[in-house]
Amino acid sequence: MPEQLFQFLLTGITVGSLYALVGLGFALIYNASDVVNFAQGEFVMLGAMLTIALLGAGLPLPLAALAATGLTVLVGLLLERFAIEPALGAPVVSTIIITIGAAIFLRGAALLLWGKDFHRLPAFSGDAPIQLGSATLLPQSLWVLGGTALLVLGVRFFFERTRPGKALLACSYNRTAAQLVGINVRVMLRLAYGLSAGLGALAGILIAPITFSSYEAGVMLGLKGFSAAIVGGMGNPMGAVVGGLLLGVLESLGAGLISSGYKDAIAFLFVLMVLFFEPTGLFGHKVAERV
Amino acid sequence: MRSGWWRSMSAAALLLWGGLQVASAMEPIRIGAFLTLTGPSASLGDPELKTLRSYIADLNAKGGVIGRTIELHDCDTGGNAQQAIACVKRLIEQDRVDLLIGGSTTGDTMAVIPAVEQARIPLISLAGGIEIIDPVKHWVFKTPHTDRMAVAKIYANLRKRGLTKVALITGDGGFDQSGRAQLHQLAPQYGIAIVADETYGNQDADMTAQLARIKASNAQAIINFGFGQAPAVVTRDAKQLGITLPLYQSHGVVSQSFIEQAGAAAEGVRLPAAALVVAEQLPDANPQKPVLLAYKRRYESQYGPVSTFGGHAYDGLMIAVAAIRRAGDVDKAKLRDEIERTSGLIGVAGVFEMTPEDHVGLNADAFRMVEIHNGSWRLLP
Amino acid sequence: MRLAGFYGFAALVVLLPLLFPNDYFVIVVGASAGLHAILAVGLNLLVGYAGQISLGHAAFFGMGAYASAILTTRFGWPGLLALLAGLLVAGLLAWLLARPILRLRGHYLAMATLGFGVIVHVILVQATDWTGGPDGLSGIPPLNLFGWTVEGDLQWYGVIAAAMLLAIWLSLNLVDSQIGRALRAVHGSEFAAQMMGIDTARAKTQVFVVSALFAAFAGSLFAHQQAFVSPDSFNLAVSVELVTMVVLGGIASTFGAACGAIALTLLRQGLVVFEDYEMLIHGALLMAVMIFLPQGLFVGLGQALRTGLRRCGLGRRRDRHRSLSTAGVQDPGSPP
Amino acid sequence: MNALSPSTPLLRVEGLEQSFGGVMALAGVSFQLDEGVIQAVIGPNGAGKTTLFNALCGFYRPSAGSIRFAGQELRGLPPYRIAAHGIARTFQNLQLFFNMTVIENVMVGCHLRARTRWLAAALRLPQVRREERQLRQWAREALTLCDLADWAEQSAGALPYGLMKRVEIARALAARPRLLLLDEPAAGLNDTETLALRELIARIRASGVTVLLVEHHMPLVMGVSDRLLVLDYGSVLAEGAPAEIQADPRVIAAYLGGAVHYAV
Repeated sequence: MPEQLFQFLLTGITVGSLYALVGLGFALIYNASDVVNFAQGEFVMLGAMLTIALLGAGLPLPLAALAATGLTVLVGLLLERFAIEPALGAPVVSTIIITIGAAIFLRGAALLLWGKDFHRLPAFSGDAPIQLGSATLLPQSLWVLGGTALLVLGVRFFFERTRPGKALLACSYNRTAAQLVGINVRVMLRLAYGLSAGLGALAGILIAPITFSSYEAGVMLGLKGFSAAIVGGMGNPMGAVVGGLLLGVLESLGAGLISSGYKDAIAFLFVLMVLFFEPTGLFGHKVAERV
Repeated sequence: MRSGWWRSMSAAALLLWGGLQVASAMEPIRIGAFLTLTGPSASLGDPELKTLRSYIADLNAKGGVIGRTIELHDCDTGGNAQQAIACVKRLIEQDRVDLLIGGSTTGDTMAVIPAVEQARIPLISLAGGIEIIDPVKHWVFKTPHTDRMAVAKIYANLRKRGLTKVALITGDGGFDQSGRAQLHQLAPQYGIAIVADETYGNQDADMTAQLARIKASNAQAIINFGFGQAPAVVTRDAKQLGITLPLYQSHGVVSQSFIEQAGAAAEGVRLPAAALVVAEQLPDANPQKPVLLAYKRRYESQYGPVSTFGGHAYDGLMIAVAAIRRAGDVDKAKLRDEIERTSGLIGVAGVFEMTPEDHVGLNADAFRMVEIHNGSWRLLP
Repeated sequence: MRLAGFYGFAALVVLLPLLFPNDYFVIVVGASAGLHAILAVGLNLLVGYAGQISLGHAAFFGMGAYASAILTTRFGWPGLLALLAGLLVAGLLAWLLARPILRLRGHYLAMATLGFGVIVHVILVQATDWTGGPDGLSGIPPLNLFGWTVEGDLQWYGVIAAAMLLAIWLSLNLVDSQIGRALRAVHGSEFAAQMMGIDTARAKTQVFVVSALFAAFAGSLFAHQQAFVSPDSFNLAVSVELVTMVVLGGIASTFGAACGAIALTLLRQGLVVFEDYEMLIHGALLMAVMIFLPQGLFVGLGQALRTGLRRCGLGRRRDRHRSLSTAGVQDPGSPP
Repeated sequence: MNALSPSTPLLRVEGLEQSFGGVMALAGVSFQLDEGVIQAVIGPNGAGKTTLFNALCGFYRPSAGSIRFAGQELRGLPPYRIAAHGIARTFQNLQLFFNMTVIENVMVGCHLRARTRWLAAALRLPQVRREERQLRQWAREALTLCDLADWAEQSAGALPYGLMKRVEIARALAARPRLLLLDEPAAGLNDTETLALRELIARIRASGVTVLLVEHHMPLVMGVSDRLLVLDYGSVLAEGAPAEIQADPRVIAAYLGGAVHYAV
């Protein structure tokens, strides 16, 4: 049992990193606009599918990945410019429906471009499993873990050490105040969409060799990423990372120790329990409304 | 991409034109097909529709059937049972079809059966579940082998190798779960003990937790019943965990894309498959061989690699056409009776011998046990 | 007078099948749209009026459907009794769940309701012995209403149309009463609502239960109409679609919700002819409506129409109030 | 409502304490309020005035002390129960229901007198119709008292700011409270509006409602109040008639060392 437990944990952390990366993108956009971008999963799908397509067109992997990320960022910016910006000031639910529409649109576009089949990106460094005691790990999992760590550090650095990052953070705490001290909220919005599209794309590229990809691959990842961001506390990027890891480990343990059929129910039961006791997530800032 | 647009526009125009047509003796024969053209089971509906289109065009070019052209009306269910019911109602009430082909999945088929029985129209399903024809429903037939036959084939192969303890791992879809039910039902009959029974979500990215449990059990072989990308994930993760037990897949993965996705891990995987994938390896004396090769050549010259799902649609269309020829018109009751009298029809799946008690007419021999070897299918003796 | 719009709509609903008795789009798609309208109108009480989002409403829809399916097929209960049992189960669960869940706000509430919906869906898939698993349950007997057996699509159109009109009538009445004002007060300002003596937690619980009852009611009808149920009809996508209907039509408007439901149902059916382009167009249309009519189709178009009429010198009776409003905050209905 | 002997105050607050994460926002506030008076709570920003209101209304749960209103203990009750005891209030940051018309806002104010239940409302039984008419009538009366009758059918969100504040008062009055709490009613009003407000407050008192108000606008405070309560750092600094307070050196010190002159 203990050696199995180790395997469950390893699996959970790998899967959790995927959720964390997607959740990070949710948190970024939420910070800048209070909007949950339901097209976040589609950014992930685009990153993966574009890389696969460009690789198929003969580009070497690093170049294909770079180009795919760039293209996805462009999609994110276009989405912000032509769908989010015109609706500034609309009720939040309307904006959410816009992002749902965008998600369906992007899925439809991917369907036309790449058909309905599942596509696979070859693993970056082969498929030979690595033995860790009694447990095993795919080399690609190391890429995912390392990539997640790097991206998380990068996001942290961005928020703590750079002017745009600090400005974005300021927006999340108090948009009006941020505006008053001269932060251009519109530019911040673009920055957030571009950044989270890029993050999504990179996540997609890292995980495509593990999960396979298809035009619908973003749906499930988007859902799990949203859960990760919520458990961590919406708007707290590091919270989203912790939330993602927790969720991944819990799913893996749930599947391994309790019942694989009910593992999604177990994961969401956990989310519900967290919310019942911490109504704004584990690390969300508690807002007190003034009367 | 453009051809898709033109196709839909011309289909729309055709529909309009069809609607304006006045009833006449020379009305076309209308066949309604409801298939999973989108969604997770899109890989089923896609070759099915292509096959129907190709062969109906061919039949019409040769002057049609009983002197009338065939008109195909298709509808995408997206693998959603509710949409399947809506499709069938549209095909029956708006398009006024004479016969229904479809239900790419067992779920879609089961959902529409009440509507079909009520409308009293023959239905030829392309889905695997045995519950479609067991118990027999008056108006419902099907062309693929049942999942029960697939299970029987797998168990027989296990017994041949002297393996009696198996671990199951199945998805949460309809195909997976009805396969799982058959696996449980038939196990005692073949003296097989199920020592582990895991499930996963069909969209899951990782199955190592379930496989780790299986690894810790005393199973001698693993059976994975599922389709989509999940079986490829299972195959890969089993390899990752260093599991060396024989791995059996179901007929749900008989497509080149499974081999591509699972990569090297697919080597040695065994599964029951229709003869189509190993057509060239059949002995020349096999009466099925020319039918298989003809279908395969035709499909591959038009669309690319063949899949067994398209073959089910071919069988369904051929059964229907033969029944229409015998009936001499498209009276629904007469048509139904003639379909039930199908006998000796050599199709892609096997030789069909239907009876009032058997609305599929195939036996387990129609399945061949194949093994993946060097990235392609090898017929096992 | 108060219900003039309602009577007009009812007349249309009755007239359509008389004009097109065999039209698939009117009879079959219309019935489906009607069911969606019941769901949307109920959900709108919660989302539109009380301002509490739910991304798990398909769960209550499913509970009604499965209660009818299981009780009629496995236990031979009469349809109406099963329907009542479905209402009871869904209502009870909503009541139990409401307090802890409705303490949450905004996206956290969205997540919690979504999670609840996923859990119910997983149970529908996994509890095979009861629910038939992913393949669902078939052979649900036709609904028998006091000796009359509902059969055929035209009769179902009638039953569902009547049920939808009832739902709309109930909703209009509720909204236009102290109950409805209290709900809108909860949405407008929970602090102020409490200070007016409204027990907001209780009001939210009640509206959650009522909207669950609407959904379960629709579910029971759905099960009998389709004679078949499977978990697919009650998954997350359905929950999201229901919210989309409410918002698309016009939040906090009973007719808006009904119109959103009908529009989206017709759209989905109409787009089928575009095959592979269906999703692309569906997504683009959703975005376009929300960008150009953020208050929704029904409310937004209504406002545009009124503005247009005023420009033409018509609709003077409303004019007096309208002109005053220009002094204050900008009309929230005008697109930016 | 039990009749009170003349000696019992309508509201008696004793030793009220409220802390937020270690900061004492109210450090043992005690005062009393007699029926029929207008009392103002003043003090520098952060003195705890709004906190006191929120504690009185049950939005906060004071950690110690007692709030006796008409002889009954209110501390620890939720706001809607406190409202039922006869306390109504307005808000410093407008809490109008912008999704409703003016009269609907005020009809919500009548909630405590409404008896309609869900089923009856859904079926629109005759008693519901009667009650609708009755509520509308009551709401109109409150609107008339506040000079808002012409704006009844307006969307609340479309009103000028000054009127919005007035609608809040009308809404609070519609509850027929014994005690009305006004939180900075003059903030953001121009001179004409402030004058009208002063008159309105007087009218409210004349109708038999006791008024407790938090206000920064000193001319208004001095002109309308019978008594003043001065808070500083969460404690009562002084209490008394306006003239006494004006002369109190501690108060003058708290308000920046004597440089204050109130035109009374």
